[in-house]
Amino acid sequence: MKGMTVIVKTISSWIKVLIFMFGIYIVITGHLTPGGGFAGGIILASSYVLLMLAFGRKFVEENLPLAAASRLDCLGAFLFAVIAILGMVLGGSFFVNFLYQKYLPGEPLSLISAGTIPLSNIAIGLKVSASLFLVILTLSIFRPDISADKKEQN
Amino acid sequence: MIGSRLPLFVAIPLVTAFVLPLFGRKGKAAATLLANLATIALLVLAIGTIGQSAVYEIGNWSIPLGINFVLDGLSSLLLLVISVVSAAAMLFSVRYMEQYTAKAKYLCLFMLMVAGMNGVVLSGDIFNLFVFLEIASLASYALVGFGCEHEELEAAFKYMVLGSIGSIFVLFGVTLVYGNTGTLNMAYISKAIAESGLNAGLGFALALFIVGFGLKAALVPFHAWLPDAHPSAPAPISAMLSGVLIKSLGAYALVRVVFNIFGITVSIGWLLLVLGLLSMVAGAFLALGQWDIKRLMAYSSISQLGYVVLGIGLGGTLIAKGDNPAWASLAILGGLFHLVNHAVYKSLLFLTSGSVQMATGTRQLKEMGGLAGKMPVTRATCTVASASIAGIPPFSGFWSKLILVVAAIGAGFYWVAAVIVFVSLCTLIMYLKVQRYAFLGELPENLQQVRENKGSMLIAMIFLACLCVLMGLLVIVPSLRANILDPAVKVLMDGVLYSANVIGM
Amino acid sequence: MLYALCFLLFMIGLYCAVVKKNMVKIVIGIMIMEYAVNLFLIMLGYRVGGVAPIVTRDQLGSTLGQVLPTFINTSVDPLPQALVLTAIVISLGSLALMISICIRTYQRYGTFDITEIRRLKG
Amino acid sequence: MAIFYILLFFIIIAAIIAVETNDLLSSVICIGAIGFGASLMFLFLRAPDIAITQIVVEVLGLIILIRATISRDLTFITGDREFFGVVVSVVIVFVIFLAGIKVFETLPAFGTPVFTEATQAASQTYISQGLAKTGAANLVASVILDFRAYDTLGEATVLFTSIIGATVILRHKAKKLPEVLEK
Repeated sequence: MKGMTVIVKTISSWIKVLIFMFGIYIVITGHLTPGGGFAGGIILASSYVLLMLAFGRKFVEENLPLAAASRLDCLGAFLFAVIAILGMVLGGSFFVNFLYQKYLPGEPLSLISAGTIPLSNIAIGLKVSASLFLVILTLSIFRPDISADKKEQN
Repeated sequence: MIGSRLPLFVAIPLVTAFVLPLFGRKGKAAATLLANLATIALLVLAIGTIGQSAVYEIGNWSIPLGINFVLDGLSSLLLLVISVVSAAAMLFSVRYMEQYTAKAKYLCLFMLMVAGMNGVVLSGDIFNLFVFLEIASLASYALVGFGCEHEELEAAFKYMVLGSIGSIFVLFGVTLVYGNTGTLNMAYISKAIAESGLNAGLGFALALFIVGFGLKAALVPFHAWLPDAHPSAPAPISAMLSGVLIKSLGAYALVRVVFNIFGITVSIGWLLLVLGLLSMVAGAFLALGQWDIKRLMAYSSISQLGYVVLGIGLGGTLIAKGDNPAWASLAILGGLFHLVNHAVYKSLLFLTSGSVQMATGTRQLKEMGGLAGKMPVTRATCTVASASIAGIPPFSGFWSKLILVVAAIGAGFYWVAAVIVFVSLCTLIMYLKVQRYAFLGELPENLQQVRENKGSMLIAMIFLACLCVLMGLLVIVPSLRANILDPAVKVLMDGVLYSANVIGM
Repeated sequence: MLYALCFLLFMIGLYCAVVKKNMVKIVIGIMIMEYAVNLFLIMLGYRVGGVAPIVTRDQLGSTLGQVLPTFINTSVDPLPQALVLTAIVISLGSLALMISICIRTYQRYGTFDITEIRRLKG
Repeated sequence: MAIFYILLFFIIIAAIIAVETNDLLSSVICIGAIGFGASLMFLFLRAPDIAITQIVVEVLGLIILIRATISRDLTFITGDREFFGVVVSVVIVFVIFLAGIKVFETLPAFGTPVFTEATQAASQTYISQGLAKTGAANLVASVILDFRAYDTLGEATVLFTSIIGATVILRHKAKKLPEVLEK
């Protein structure tokens, strides 16, 4: 995959920023408006997919290598599990919303409210974006060499 | 206080799984060690749950607002079985999985599968049960195709399609239950059903659950995927799949839903009884004709799971009729004890088959022979497991089959007892065949260089073989039986009292 | 009636997954079944003339965290929506795994036709 | 009300085309149509969260599906399974469908959700006290990330599992050669 024409490349490099910002917005306001970690994470992933379609696979791989994406994936899942375990340590039970109940109740409908819910949204957004990017990248890297395999069969 | 430790059963394997892929190619030894430590920690924790019961409300939300863990006799029994088999299989994989690449990812998927099964067994919420069922299933689909050869991919695809259809049926059942009762907590569903009675919608949901979990358990009309999927997986995974996966995702979930949520009726009891009988007979006949050692064992798994479902179905029929609870509890005891036994000896058999396959490079019985001299430990453990599965007296399989036969005769189901004995004979024949063709007879020319495997593989096999010999004690020694098996039997005998127990605790 | 149409969609998916012999078609059948279940679940929570389960500023009561009865009496059920969110992501995950098995199988066998992918017998 | 029927008929027609067409690419495009129809339907059913998630999942799902079908030497498929088998399965599916239709009469009528009638339904509490108990204005977020956060952990794990599974299935070499093993 070599990528597309200059026009497409220029436009998509601009649009990419917009999509990325929009994804982050969806993630961090997930507890107030529709959206949340999953939708936002997929939007973040699709900004990279757009880059991949426009510039080709190589370009994206240089920016965010496979190994780094895999680490981000693990990190997101791990952070979410850590929030759960912190609930157990600080709040007395698995998944207690300890921030809201004990430390930081916040104003309803403001950005900083709802305790661990925005944090969980961020962790999930990170996890989902990294893992979906990883899937698309893995699927596009895989080039089946069918002819060689058929020869082997015969 | 056991209750506060319950989240660890899910948290430990999950966190281990999230960390494992971070180890690169160089950290392989550390990753293996970490995974082994995790399974051993789970085993220790599981031993701690013996004889206990608890309800744990996640996030401090009282049910039905939140999700809860329910630990009772049945889940404790299953937790114990899962952790014993996974510890042995993990130990076996240390050396065995050196043949394959991407070992860290293998360990990660293994831990995810364990987490999924523990989650299913502990969950007190029916949608949550579905979510964890999907985790364990997805991990097992990927593990079946781990070798990426023709047969493995074909088997993985077949397994994945049938498994996905099963999962969707379960999900559809969950939605119907929610639409009729307005709650997802198993105890509250049970309460609502007890109040309103079983209407058409709930009946259809029950049918969907039976088909969905039946597909996961590979009971006979739904068994098409098992004889392909189990042999294609790497040997420790075959041991996990046959040993615990079909039991925790299939049999356990089915029994939980039928007995504790919907309440057993005579017709459902008969349905389970017939499904069990069909699986027993069909599995045994199909196994007799096999020449592939792992495929033979896979068919025999269908047949053995049939015993479990038969015992529980027989007990359920008797409970629903209500005239002789003593025989009912004996039948259920036989079924559950057989579940434990089968988990141990079938995983041991698959591990020995993996050992043979690794040494000789083949799975075909016709290409083997005379391995007794070359591989003494594998031979000895395989003989113990074969004697156990065939029901030869001092070994564990004998006791569970004896209990089943006695319960069937006592309850007046003479023909069921006859079928049990007959299938037991077929099992004896098929494992004599394995012994005869694999370990006795002439050693073929090309296998002169064969050596016994070393290290962790042997430890895992010997550990399970010792259990096979000692398991009979579980029913003979009263104190063991009162702590391990009897609470599990009581959960099923109590039936829909489950909801009162959970809400009251 | 709407529920029955949803069930019809489910059965179309089941038919596709059972009868078709192309691997991608089978995957599509499973996807259709998932859509049907998701739609069905959301329909269960719908209320005639309802509002989305998101509290806005003019529905806040006077005391902290209190919600006006107009919201309580018109909001649709949030629980099925949470379940469907989970179910959608699960189906995306299983789609990714299924498609990668399909592609890998295609590489090995050179076909998507399951009647030609028959090495295992019995 | 009519909008639901129109959308659902649209979805069903798209599903029938997706099932019956012989061109895999058009089949995949029909799946896209189903997904966007479903997304619109979620919007009208007052589920904006699901609508957003459905639409973005649909885009990625289509990319994944098209990856499987495009640039293959045969996207056209011919023939079905044997005629007898098809007839039998159609009959079985139809019978289950007829048996199932009665089931939906036991559910509360469309538009009156079950939680308004059932006693002790959790949803009543979620709506009336969700904001006070968790502080999140979006009640769906409060359910998935606080009341039922454990489900969401499971869901994230499912995604994680499938990603690891996909990379495992698509790796280049699965088994080591015997010579490497000896070392």
